[in-house]
Amino acid sequence: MSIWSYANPVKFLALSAKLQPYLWAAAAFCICTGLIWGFFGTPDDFRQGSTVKIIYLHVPSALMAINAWFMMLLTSLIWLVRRHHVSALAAKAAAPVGLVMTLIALITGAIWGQPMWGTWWAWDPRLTSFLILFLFYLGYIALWEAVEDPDTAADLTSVLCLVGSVFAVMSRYAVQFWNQGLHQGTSVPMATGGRTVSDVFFVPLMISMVGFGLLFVALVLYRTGTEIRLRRAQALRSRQEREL
Amino acid sequence: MIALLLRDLRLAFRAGGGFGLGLAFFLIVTTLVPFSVGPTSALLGSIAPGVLWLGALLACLLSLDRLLALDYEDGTLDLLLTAPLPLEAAVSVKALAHWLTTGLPLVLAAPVLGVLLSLPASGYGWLVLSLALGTPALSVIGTFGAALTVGIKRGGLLLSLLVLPLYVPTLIFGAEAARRGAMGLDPSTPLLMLAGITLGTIALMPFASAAVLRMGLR
Amino acid sequence: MIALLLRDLRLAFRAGGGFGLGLAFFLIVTTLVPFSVGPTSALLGSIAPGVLWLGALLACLLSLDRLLALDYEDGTLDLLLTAPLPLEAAVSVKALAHWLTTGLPLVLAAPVLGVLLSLPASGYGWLVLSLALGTPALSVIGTFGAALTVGIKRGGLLLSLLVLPLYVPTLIFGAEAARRGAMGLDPSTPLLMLAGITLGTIALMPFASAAVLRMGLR
Amino acid sequence: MPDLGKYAVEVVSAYGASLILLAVLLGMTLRRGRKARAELAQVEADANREAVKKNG
Amino acid sequence: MMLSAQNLTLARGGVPVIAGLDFTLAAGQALILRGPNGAGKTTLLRTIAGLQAPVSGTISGADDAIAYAGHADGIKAMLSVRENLQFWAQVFGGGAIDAALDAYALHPLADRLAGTLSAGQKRRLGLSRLLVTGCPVWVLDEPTVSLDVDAVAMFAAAVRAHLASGGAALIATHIDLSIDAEVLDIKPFRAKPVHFSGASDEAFL
Amino acid sequence: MMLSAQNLTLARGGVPVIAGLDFTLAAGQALILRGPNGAGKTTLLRTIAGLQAPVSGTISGADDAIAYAGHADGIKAMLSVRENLQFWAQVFGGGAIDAALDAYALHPLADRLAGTLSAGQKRRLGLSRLLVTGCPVWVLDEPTVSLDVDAVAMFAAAVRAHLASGGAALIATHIDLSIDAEVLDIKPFRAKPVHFSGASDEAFL
Ligand code: HEM
Ligand SMILES: Nc1ncnc2c1ncn2[C@@H]1O[C@H](COP(=O)(O)OP(=O)(O)OP(=O)(O)O)[C@@H](O)[C@H]1O
Ligand SMILES: Nc1ncnc2c1ncn2[C@@H]1O[C@H](COP(=O)(O)OP(=O)(O)OP(=O)(O)O)[C@@H](O)[C@H]1O
Ligand SMILES: [Mg+2]
Ligand SMILES: [Mg+2]
Repeated sequence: MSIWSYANPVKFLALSAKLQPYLWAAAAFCICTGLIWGFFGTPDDFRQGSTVKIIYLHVPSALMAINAWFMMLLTSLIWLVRRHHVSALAAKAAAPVGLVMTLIALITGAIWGQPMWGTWWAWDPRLTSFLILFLFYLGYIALWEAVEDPDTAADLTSVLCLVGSVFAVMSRYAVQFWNQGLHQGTSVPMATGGRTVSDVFFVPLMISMVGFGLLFVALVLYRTGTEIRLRRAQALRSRQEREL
Repeated sequence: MIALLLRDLRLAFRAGGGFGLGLAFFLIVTTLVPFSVGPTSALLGSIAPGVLWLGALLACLLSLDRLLALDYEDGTLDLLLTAPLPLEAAVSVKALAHWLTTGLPLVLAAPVLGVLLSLPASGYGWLVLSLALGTPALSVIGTFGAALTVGIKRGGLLLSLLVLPLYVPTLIFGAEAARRGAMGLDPSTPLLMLAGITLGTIALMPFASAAVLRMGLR
Repeated sequence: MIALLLRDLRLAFRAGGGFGLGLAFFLIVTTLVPFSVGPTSALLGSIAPGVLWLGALLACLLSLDRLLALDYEDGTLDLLLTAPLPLEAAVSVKALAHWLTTGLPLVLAAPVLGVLLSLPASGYGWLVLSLALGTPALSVIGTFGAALTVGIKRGGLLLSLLVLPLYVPTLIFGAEAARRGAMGLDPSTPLLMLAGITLGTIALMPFASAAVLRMGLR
Repeated sequence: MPDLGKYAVEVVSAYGASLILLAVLLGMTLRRGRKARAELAQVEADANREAVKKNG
Repeated sequence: MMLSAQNLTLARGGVPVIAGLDFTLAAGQALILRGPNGAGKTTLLRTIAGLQAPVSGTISGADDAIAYAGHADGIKAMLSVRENLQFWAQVFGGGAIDAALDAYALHPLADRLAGTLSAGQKRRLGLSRLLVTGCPVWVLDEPTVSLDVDAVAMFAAAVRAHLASGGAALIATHIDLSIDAEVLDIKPFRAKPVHFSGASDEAFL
Repeated sequence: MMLSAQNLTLARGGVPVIAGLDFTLAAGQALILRGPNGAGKTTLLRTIAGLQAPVSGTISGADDAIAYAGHADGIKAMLSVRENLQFWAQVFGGGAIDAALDAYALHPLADRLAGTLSAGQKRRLGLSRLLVTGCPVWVLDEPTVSLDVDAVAMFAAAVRAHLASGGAALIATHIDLSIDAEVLDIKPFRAKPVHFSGASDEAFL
């Protein structure tokens, strides 16, 4: 049986109903463990003090914000090529989740920035590209809302997602160029990447990251189911009216 | 009257109704400013009150063309004119609905955007206060502009042109109040002027708008 | 093809066609900036290239909603779609007409407005060059946005919301080039990037616009 | 409660804001989901009633 | 007598189109306006509805008594059929909308968004608005455009009921409505060109 | 045979409206579409014109041979009648527009701005566009809306001439056009509900 058979709404609903309890439980477990361990069970950083605890929210949400966009890109492509409705609806369902993740990353980052850099916000390349990502999410959701015909909306938002991704990459380079060009150096501790955090922080961080990932999957499955039901209800209703 | 207000609000909240778009536009313009003038936070902080006021004004301006033009296009305005309803009241209600769906969210969002532009800490309260006092005037004046251009296809840009000069006094006093607040000076004089402008326009503009609308639909 | 271009230009020049409105908007926004940020000429001079770029971008943006929506409303777009004319070409021609009636006048007017904002003398040439290189990209990207929102009633604000993030790279490189020029630094890298963006978008975006248009009119 | 030192406000508000946002997202998701289920059940019941009326 | 007009001269776009038109409309009476394209029917109806002023002449009995329906229907695409009607009922101070929904067989469509109706269904909604206004005089510009035969019959029935209950109607149309009504052909009232006599400011016309 | 459709299923707003429709249209033939409001006439014509894709079924012979005229006329208010026609003539690679102006008696209006025409005059301009396209198949959605009797006769004459010269026409209308044509009633082709069987990706429908 090919994986595409799950593009059928009924099969999809059945499978996702089976998976969801485990997903929700696992997500809740990981997030609680990660955050509680992180919040109560890790020492303060010698330089950053207790603010280092923010990392357990900041990094997972930032990661999921980007991954949500990748997932939308993928499902948009699938919709454009194979026209499976579930795929388009999954993209629709993921967007608000991505938006909230972006917002969490931005807010925790901003709160962290105040004690560390002495400012809520700096026009650092990574921060700036996140802001742009936030804008893309907003536009994408607004377009879904604005187009009345559901298939047309799926088409248009998919193309927006593709074109938007290209421009997001371009913006990323533009922003890097722009800020280096000004030699405006807020040195960002996160810019180095890789394992800059020591093991004490690393394990709970990993757990929290896995938790956010599971939460994302569970949310998207649930929300896709909702979208499918709404779509079906709408179709049935127009049906009935036309029968009369 | 209430029916009209409720309908306008309901339409704004429905899909495609445009609620939140003004806000999003405000957000985007504000984020574009650093891209164009550069990221230096001292520079940004010094222009922040002005930029935020200008952004709010533009967001308001751009949502004006939905204010009456949609009703004109589908014939609602003709029908409202022949309905037993004073046009002055109808116009005021439309301005109120516009402020509730556009101006008010801008006022609430302004402090958040102040962070992006490194607005000095002392400026937030005054910024919000000046916007809260000034945006109603923007909606009322904007309604007048919308009434002026109502018969014109896609008159959006023309509308902006007509309204912008009328916005100048509001902008000057509003931005001045916010700027003085941010610099720690006393902003009460411009705030008073601003309040005066708002009260005056709320009292008088609806009559002008209604008159213009009657002429325009001829 | 030529017929379409000529018709668009003719319509733009007719009364109510919108030629010059973009320019006037540019003018007004630029003149409002000193009102909102205060008249200090050092401050103004340092933000002048950015403000001019931002103003040009906004003027461009605001004229976008006339680009396809008028043709949609009166049914011309449906008829064009059924005409023996490749849609990609039609879309490119429309973008060209938009640039000729909006972008080009902005490029020509920018130096004059530079004077109002005390732009440093060395900046004029680079400002004009960067605008001349960058505004075609704005028109082409804008056409894509207009095609995305074409079926939506008064989608003007939504259009802005969708297009503004797409304008970010163009704005960054354009404003950076103008700013470096004004400060006497070497603006050739951002100018090259800008040219690259313009060429790339001109080559590729018409296909996206045409595809989106076909989907949207369904 | 661990001692958060001088950054207590920051850390707690970061956790608070994030958890609130997550809760809001979760709440909206669940509400919309319930509404969708109810609506679909309603519509399908109607559809069945119609079908019965017509056929039987 | 519900509505009367004396010696009307009307202009459109600055050019007179109708001159010297009189008519009266009594309670219970319908008057069908006929005339070729461009004769000035729309101009006349808009004037009567108070949307433009006549160049000269008087109209009496019109204030607030008129429900006008023009080429556009004043329907909001994003409101449902019911919400649309309810809004107009509230604006005109009327109450129930069920009778109006019944008269045009709109009950099955009542919860559809008005934007998803077909051309004829939209028109039916537009016409049902007349029933919730409670206005005695209906002024209608080509009301049956895009209606199928059944819907035209519904419309005729609605007009007949309105007349029977003491209302009046002024209807411009090109087709036959099978309503018992007088016909007013406005072709003979076409305005003659005025020559540039230099006597008054009206010489442009 | 100029145009044929096999087993068409069409959807509007994601819901099927027509299923299992076949028809053929030969040179010199006109086909009148009939059906109550909301039956799917507009949907069918837009599909044939290529503005939307059928859910299933095939249409053959349509590419670039079709001149479509829908509810909107594609008229620019700020261009004169002549300029409007000329533009469409150029787009379709055609030449002279005089014949088209003649056919709908538009010569006296030729230099008026199209925005100042009355509803029926605009429609005449919209219909005259068909004559400059040179396309063999006309697909028309309620073409006679707001036309007076004379203009309807002009339209009928134009259609007859088009058929005589080997063209074909597919016309949706609610009124009688006095054109010699077959009638296709689309009411019997109303789509039946598909059940939520889970058999395919189309299970919403
Ligand atoms: C609003 C402001 C901020 C935003 C939008 C932001 C965004 C991001 C993003 C996108 C990542 C990358 C996640 C990944 O790819 O793994 C990240 C990681 C990180 N951020 Fe932030 N950040 C912000 C502020 C801060 C601040 C103020 C700090 C601390 C002083 C900080 C510390 C970190 C750390 C330590 C990482 C993990 C880096 C790594 O291990 O790769 N961030 N942030
Ligand atoms: N906006 C306008 N500006 C100038 N002249 C106009 C305008 N609209 C209509 N006219 C002209 O005024 C005259 C009367 O137009 P009107 O619309 O009243 O005609 P009508 O009888 O309603 O025709 P139809 O049956 O075609 O709807 C026509 O000659 C028309 O060309
Ligand atoms: N935008 C839309 N979204 C959803 N459903 C629609 C939309 N437009 C029309 N419909 C529905 O699709 C069906 C077919 O509509 P269509 O416009 O093709 O009918 P029609 O035969 O042209 O009717 P009319 O004679 O009233 O013009 C109708 O039931 C209508 O309610
Ligand atoms: Mg008329
Ligand atoms: Mg139709």
